[in-house]
Amino acid sequence: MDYDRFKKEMEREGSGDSVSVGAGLTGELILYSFLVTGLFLLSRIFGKVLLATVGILAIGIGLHMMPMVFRFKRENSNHIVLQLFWISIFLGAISMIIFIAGSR
Amino acid sequence: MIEYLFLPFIGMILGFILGRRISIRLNLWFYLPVGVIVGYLLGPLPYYNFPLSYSFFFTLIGLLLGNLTVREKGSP
Amino acid sequence: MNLLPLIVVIPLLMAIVFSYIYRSKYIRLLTLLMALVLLVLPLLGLYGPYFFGGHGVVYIEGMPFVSGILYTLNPLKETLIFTLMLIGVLVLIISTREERLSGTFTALVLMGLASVSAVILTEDLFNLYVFYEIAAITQAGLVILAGREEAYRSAFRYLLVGTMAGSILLLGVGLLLSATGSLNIVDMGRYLALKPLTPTVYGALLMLIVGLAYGGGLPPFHTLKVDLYSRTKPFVAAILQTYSKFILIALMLVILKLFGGLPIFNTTRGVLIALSVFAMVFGTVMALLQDDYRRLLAYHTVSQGGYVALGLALGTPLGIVAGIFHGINHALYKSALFIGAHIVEKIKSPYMREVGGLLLAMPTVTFLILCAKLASIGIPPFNGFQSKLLLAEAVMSADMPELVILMLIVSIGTFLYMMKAFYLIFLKPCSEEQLREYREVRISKYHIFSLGLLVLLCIVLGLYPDMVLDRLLPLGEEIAIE
Amino acid sequence: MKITITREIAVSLSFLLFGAGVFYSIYSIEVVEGVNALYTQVMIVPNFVTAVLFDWRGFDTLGECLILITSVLVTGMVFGKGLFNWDFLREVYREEDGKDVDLGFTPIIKVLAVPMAVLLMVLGVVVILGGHITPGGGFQGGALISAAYVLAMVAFGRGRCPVRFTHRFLESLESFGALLFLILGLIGMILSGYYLFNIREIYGIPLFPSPPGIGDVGIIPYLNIGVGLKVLAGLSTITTLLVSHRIVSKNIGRG
Repeated sequence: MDYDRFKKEMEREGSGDSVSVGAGLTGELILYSFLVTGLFLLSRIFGKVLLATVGILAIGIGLHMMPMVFRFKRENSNHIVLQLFWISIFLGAISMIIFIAGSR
Repeated sequence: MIEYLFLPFIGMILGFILGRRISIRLNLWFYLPVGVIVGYLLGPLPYYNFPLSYSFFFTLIGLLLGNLTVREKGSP
Repeated sequence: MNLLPLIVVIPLLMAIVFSYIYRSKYIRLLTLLMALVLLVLPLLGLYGPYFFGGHGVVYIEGMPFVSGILYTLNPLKETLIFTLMLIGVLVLIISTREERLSGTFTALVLMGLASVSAVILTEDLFNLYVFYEIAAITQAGLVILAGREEAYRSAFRYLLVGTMAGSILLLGVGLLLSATGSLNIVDMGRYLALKPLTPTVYGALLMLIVGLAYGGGLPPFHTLKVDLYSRTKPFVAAILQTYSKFILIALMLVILKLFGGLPIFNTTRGVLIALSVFAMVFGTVMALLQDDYRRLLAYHTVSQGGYVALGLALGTPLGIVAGIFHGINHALYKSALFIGAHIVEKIKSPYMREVGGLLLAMPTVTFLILCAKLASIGIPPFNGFQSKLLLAEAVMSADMPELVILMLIVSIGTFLYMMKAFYLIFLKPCSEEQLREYREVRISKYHIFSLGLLVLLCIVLGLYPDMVLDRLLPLGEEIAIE
Repeated sequence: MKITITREIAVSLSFLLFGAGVFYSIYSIEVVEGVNALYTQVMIVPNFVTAVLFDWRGFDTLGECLILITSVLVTGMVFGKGLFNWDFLREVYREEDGKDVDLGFTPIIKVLAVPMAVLLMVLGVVVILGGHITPGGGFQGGALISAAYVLAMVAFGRGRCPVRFTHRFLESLESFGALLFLILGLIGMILSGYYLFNIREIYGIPLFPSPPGIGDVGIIPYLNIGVGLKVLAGLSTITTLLVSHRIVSKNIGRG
């Protein structure tokens, strides 16, 4: 993904000087490396080929969807609807993990 | 005797505090009979061995006392 | 006589008195006096258990049960309470320089200090819940005090979600009570380890994790916390973030004590580590995108909370010690940064683009804030370095090198946005008249004193970390999971 | 903010999962008696609930009261008490204090409201005082008294309300109730070394004289009174704040 496109996106958000663009790019890279290391960790611990394949797919999708950081910022906004949405997703996910792991 | 009357006495004090804050003059000849009737219907509410809830009655007397003697007047 | 309950009771008592006399002329003086009293409080207790109401241990069918409420004091809790009280004192001292200070502010801060110290001290789950609720309401109240529409909104939102999360936590406490027949954490942990696990216990674990995420500001509740920190006055945010860090530590320790030895703990650990890593990364990425200095610091708080939770979630002795140590360090340097932000906001504005060249106007404050920033990034002579190093060691020895890589990346991000903020606020060139405008604003000695004291503590802890670590290590061994 | 259908499906799925989890864990409760065996065997006062609330776990009850106190404090703050910045409220409350609106209640309501309020108050006091023997106690009794206040307020409006609990009076009651609780705990600490120790007697004089056969009540009735005053004051304060403009005007420095 090229710098110019990123800069254009940042300018649309209203902060297009070099300091902000650098910070935004760093954020993008951090998100991306978080994805990569997280998948490394998961596939190493669970040791499944399938998981690794899905992980590579996810990385590919992530690369395709770049820049992720604006989407990410929108999801993290302080709008009550989004907050409640993520809280309910959190509740569902965590109950699934704990009860499925508990039933084994 | 003090064992049985201590609780109604505290009730009187609390009733006095509350009665001071009622700004209209309460009619003694209405509330005393009503107090007796309600006390009888309540039965022996906190303590037993008496057909009437005398704690209720005493608290009502405290409230009326507070209302009739040192009532707060004027706008809130 | 063991005066342990006075740590909680005296602030509560004074909070009620302060809320009654909130309009008095002498509020500033009384607040200063109260601040002095608070410093003495952590020294009152003796180590060991304290039974409320004289209801001690009873044996029912050969099993020991604590029949009443139990508080314990140990070096770990003492250190935490000392840090808490210190920051409370500094915030109270700074508050006396505010216009329109009323007893309400002091009362709320005291109420929060009392409830958070009760959450730290208690060994009783229901007691913990009660004081957790008080702390949540207090935080919302402190935000409302700022008296702006957006502050009202964020406090209302926080309470709205808090009602849900608090009820879920209460339901979890109830489920655990029904499953174990006791409310004492140690008794419950022992009972759970003896009997096979039922779905009730899983439900309780789930609900405790929800309560933890809300109280400690882990995702997905981090946006609420960020709203709170960024919409109040920055020096109030200093005490708010201390509250939520310490509640995070206390609840983490509770979960470790309750579920540490159980077969489900492996899953729990996975969930907690995932939550803390999310907090680290989300906080950093969002902080990189901010223009408002207060919001930047608020997101930084979230990401550092992730570090604290990560250390504790590992469950190893080193991890627990490192997590708690990082929590203490974080409370210190972050309060310094928030006080610095308060000064910046007072002089010009919290928006980084509108300020610039503050270095020329106030070199001392600039230097102190730079020190706090370096501590928060983790540069060697400061305390942040020590705890991050310990954390990295703990994570390495728990066999998760990927997380160390992630921590490093996050640290680099932290460095970047901290330096960006420093450049924009202090170094960016500014015009001559703007400089004159800065010089007109007087900064009180109290602000500089608190900032200096916190930075000094950061340096001292960075040079002699053993002062704190020696007190934490034995307890880390005790709580840790093999 | 527009929410897509995918998100709605995700939310309903996750709530389904969470609800199933909660239901499953509640359904499979097997209650372990544990320390409850002790609570039901040792007779402190005839009302076991009160014994647990005020004797075994008195400090928790104190905490619950403080939740109410803090909430009232924060509610007061929403209406301008002690804010750092009032300008926002000044704009909201720009217009003058509104007149009472007569909602057209029939005379029956106005005639009945006062006697019912008085009897409710008295009943509330009795419920507070009998908390250690009969079901009830501070929370319930305090709520009854403040219900009487709300009844009078609803029937007559703020201006002509016959029950005049001023804001200052309620603040004093609330502080007094909480301080009573805290200080009784401190006295127990001085006498025995334990906070909130249930003192039965001082130098042979029982602290709360009560008939034989209902155990040593000790400080429990006083704690009940403290809680009752506090709950009464707290709920009434919230009512007062909600119906009255004047408090806001006073708080933001215009009254």
